[in-house]
Amino acid sequence: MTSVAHAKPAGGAHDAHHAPMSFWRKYIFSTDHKIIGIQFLFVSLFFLLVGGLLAMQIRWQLGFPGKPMPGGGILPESMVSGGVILPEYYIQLVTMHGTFMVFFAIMPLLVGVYANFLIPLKIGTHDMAFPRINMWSFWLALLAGLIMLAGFFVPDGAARCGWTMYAPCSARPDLSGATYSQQLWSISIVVLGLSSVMGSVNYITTIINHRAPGMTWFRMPLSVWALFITAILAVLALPVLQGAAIMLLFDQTIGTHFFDPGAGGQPLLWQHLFWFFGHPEVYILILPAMGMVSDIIANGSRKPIFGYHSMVFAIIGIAFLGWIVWGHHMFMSGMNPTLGSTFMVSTLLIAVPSAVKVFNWMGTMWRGNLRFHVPMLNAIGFVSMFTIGGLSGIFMAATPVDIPIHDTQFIVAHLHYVLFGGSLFALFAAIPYWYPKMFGRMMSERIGKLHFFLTFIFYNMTFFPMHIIGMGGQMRRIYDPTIYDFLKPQQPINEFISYSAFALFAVQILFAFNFLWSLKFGKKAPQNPWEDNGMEWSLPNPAPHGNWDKTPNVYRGPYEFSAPEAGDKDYLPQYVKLPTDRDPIPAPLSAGGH
Amino acid sequence: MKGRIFSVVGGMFLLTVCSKGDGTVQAAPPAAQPAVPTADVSAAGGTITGKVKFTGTAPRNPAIDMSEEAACKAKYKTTPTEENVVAGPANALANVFVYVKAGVPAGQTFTAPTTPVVLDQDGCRYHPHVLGIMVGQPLEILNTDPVLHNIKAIAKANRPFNVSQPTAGMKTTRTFAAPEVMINLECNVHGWMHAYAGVRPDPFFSVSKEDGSFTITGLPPGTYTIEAWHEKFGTQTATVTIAGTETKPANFTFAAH
Amino acid sequence: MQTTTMTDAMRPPVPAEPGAGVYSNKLGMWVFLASDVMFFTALIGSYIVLRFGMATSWARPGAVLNVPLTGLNTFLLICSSVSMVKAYAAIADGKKYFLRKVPGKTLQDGGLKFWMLITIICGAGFVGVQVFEYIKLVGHGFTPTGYREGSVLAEHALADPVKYGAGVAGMYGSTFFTMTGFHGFHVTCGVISMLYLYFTKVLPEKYSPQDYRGIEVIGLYWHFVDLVWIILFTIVYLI
Amino acid sequence: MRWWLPDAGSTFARPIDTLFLAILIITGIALVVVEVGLVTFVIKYRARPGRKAFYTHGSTRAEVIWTAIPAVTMVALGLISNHYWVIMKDKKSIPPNAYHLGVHAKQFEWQVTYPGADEKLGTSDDFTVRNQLHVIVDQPTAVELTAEDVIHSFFVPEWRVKQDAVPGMHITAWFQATKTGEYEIGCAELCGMGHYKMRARVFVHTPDEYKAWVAQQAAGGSE
Repeated sequence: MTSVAHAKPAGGAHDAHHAPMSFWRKYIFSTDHKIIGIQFLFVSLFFLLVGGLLAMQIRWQLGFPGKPMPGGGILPESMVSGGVILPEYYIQLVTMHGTFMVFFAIMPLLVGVYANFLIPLKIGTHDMAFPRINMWSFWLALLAGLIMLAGFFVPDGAARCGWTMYAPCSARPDLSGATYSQQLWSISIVVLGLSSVMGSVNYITTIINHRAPGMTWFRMPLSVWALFITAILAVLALPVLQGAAIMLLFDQTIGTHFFDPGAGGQPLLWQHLFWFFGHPEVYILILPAMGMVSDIIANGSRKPIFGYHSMVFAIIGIAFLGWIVWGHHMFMSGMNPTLGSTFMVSTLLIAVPSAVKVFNWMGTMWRGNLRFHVPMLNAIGFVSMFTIGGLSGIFMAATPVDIPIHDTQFIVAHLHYVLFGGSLFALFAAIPYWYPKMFGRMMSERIGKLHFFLTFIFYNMTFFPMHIIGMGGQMRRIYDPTIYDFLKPQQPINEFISYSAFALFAVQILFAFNFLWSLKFGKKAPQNPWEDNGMEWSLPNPAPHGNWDKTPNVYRGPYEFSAPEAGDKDYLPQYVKLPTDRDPIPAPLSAGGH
Repeated sequence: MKGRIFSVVGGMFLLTVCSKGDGTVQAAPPAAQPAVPTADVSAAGGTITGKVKFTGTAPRNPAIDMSEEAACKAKYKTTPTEENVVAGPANALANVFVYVKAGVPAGQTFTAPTTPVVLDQDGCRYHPHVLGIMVGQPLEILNTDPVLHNIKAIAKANRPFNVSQPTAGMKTTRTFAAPEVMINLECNVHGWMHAYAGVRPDPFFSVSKEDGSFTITGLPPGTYTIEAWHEKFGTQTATVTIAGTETKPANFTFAAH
Repeated sequence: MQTTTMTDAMRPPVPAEPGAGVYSNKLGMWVFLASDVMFFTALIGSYIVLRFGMATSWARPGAVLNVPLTGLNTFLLICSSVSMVKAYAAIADGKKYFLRKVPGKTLQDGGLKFWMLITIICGAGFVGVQVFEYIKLVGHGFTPTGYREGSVLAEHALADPVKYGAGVAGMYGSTFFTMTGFHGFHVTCGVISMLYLYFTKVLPEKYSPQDYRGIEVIGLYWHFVDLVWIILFTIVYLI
Repeated sequence: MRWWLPDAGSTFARPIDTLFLAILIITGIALVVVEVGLVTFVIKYRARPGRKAFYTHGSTRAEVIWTAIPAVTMVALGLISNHYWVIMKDKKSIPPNAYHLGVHAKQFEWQVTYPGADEKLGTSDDFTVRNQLHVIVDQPTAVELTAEDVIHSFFVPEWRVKQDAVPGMHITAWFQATKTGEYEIGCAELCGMGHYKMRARVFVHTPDEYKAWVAQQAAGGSE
């Protein structure tokens, strides 16, 4: 057994052959996938903050209904009167919190940032297949976000019918009480859909055609697999939402009747279209998180991922089942109950691939040599919290049990366990993990650990009790639960949740500080700080424009941790050529195309 | 329409000002006679005065079951009723909006008073039930009840609005930009709550009192078409000619069907 | 994944996978078309659900819409698809020219420039006819909200509610204008792209039999748009 | 403070609560397995000098086991759930002797129409009461749900009844109250700024009490 020489790989540190670019071309209207990823990162972190601030106001109102909100005075009288949140502002808050978090924070954070940043780096190519379309995808996403944000500044305030925009509420200004912002919502979604489709076309094409020699399908890291399947979901789901949003926009503006029951329109049609998009969207929001967590857990455990193939098939299975479960959002909608039975079965089946993933992550940790760096801690947090979110989903999937908990805080708890406990913990793992690759510096481990433990505690204190008040029957999106006799006894829990939520928000300041401070003062990152196997670690930090000078070769799968050939090291990167390795045979057709 | 949207997007920053202006609270004291605004018209003009009556039997106003709103119910000794037809003694008809429909010379403009017209929500009913207001004059909507009311203005010529007031003491001030007779105001939380606002460009309007009387003052000489509007009985018109500082009568009789 | 460890034997070399076997632009267009299929599926699916969920039936074919004119328009679009194929075939054979005399034949032989121009003209013609049709329809009183009050169509509908689907005119207008409008938008985008290619690539003779990717990619899009129209024409005009 | 579902008030509560408990136990076991496993691994396999991870790419047998167990559990759960789902929601399951009431939801109130003395809806002695639902104990009741403007959702927690009221649709939901007393209806679908105020009171009467109430309403003549 020869010991592996971890020689400096054939990375291209020099930009010499690239013409020097102006600041604008390099950092603003950049076509470099890494810069675009970083642009997405800053923009979506901003929208994450917006969504968080909205959530804090929701929590104030639910914890202390009718009491003047501290600092509420800075908001206009049409939203907050005498410090008291008005009911019409409250429904704007819940609507925009959901909209921003789903469409402008989590989705771009996972897909916009990490699909852009990781795909070319991890498959060993120089850039996306269509760099200019990629740039447009970012600018359209930003435009969509700004249009959505503009909703707060038009007369009557932001859109108000819930992030699902159920018609006819959303279609008729006299019923929602808002005109312009409802239209802005529709326009923003159409623009965002365009951005998403552009991005996804890019991701799919790049992954299919631009993999480096030797990067076979089953040598791709699970993060790339997940992003690939996610892109397929996005490319097929977003246009459906776009179509629906266009119909809604026409209902709102030129007086068409798609969702107007008075003229034969069908309110349930909106729900079917929305959830036909919406359920794949749920997986768009979790699959990339699963993929990245898989990479990080394998790294932290110093072990190959347990059951790589079944992990891939689980991703595909989840994505496939994701198309035939949309009706489970509509069990109580008046849809034919027989359809409900069908959707129940398909929904319950989704638990199977999800369970496989959880057990495989555990299998990966089993007999590993666990390193608890911040990404690993957050990844373990992801597994344990996603498990709760997944299991609580079974309650809703079983239709009779769904009856009392549908549209209650139980659902709110469930979706936050998946989206916060799942997606956001995965991001808290992914951001520090690839931070050195983006900025050349490490985020502080000490602050990171403190942030993880505090977030984990307050997060559970915030969202777990929501299950209980949901079981007690507290409906979603109600402004003041205390007017109901059956909800009054639960008010102390609501208060407790609010305090926890404020603490949770406060803890995120640690993360923001860590993120921003490390940009300038973080420890300089070594080339492969996590001793990982991915192709991206063959490059210097931050990775240069164009990535590699020469397309790299790939010699093995992505998870060869603790492989016997690795000798005294416990990792064996994909780019390292052992004496026993032969170079891959070049593809018969030039894969690049141009 | 689309153009409007885009101009809205473009001017989003300017619009923060607009959205503030929509709901500014004004600390002005309520006017003594909210339904009859004082306009800066010389008292020297002519006056139209009269009585509104109806024939037949007035339909019974349905009783309101306020048992869900204990705070409102407590304000009444007897079961409150709706105010669809408020009749006074001798078949006098209250809550009739009487205004000069035509005859005011075109181009003549009148300054709206800054004193607001107050619409009070008290005991889960609107006070007053019918009001007149000038274009540009502030309408102060006040919630005296410790329960949620929303005020939905169903308007065509004006921009409709729908605002809510969850706690007692909340005030919202709105103005109307165009004349409109009548704007319906309703509360969707309490389905029985209806009020009507007549928005006029001039100060020549009045709402009949419990005894059916109304007075329009300050009219310059001319021939006027006067219209009386009642929520259940429809409208009636009369023509009155004013020659100087005289007082002319105009009586209306509605038929209760 | 193999769990056995490698011994001293040399690993067999792994061939680089050739991807989809097509160049990226074409693959990207295929993926985009898949997404566009979903967009039209949403519109057409909604149309079917709404139309057949109605209490009364739609206006009879031809009652409101001018079927012969649109039939002609459909023919125009199909012609443009044929000319697109001819353009593709021309450049594959290296015919970059506009028209060229062929010995022994009366008709001149068309090259890429000729057939692309025909395609653009047919496409633009389609859009033009559609705009004309819209103007006519709106003039008759057929709008996205239904039959305009006081219009010719409103009177007809009053006289013969069954033939004109009086009760469901609102939905008829909504779906008709949305679906044909978005199709028209797609055609317009195609025409603009082709014009752009025509002036930047076709006229300067930048395409060669070795590389004519732009023509192939826009051709794919164009045939897709044509196909969508045939479906729309059938379900909107003929049924 | 309540830590469980609201007190049972209808015949649906028992199967739903039992199923809820069953799922809680199943998921509880899964949760304990995962969380205890994670904690154990975190402690037991933490990195120490000189240790090296066990190099394996997986075990087909283990994966088949943990695919099969959830699959079987879920299918079983699906079959049991469907049995009750059909009873609760299928149109054919509405008992023929059900007492029909009309519930019309609008922003922001519930208008309940009672069939009057002839016990038939759609006749002249029907009367409508705002925000009050009066039903008879142990009597299957069917509410015919309609909506005026936007989507609302009829929700009585104690009865485990929830059904959206959709404008343009006519949906019937049935239940059988088992306990007299006063409950509340909430709206479970965001319907506008007054969503939270869409509260109505529910009175479950004995048959005699109900008759007396109907008679009183008829005498009050507030229709």
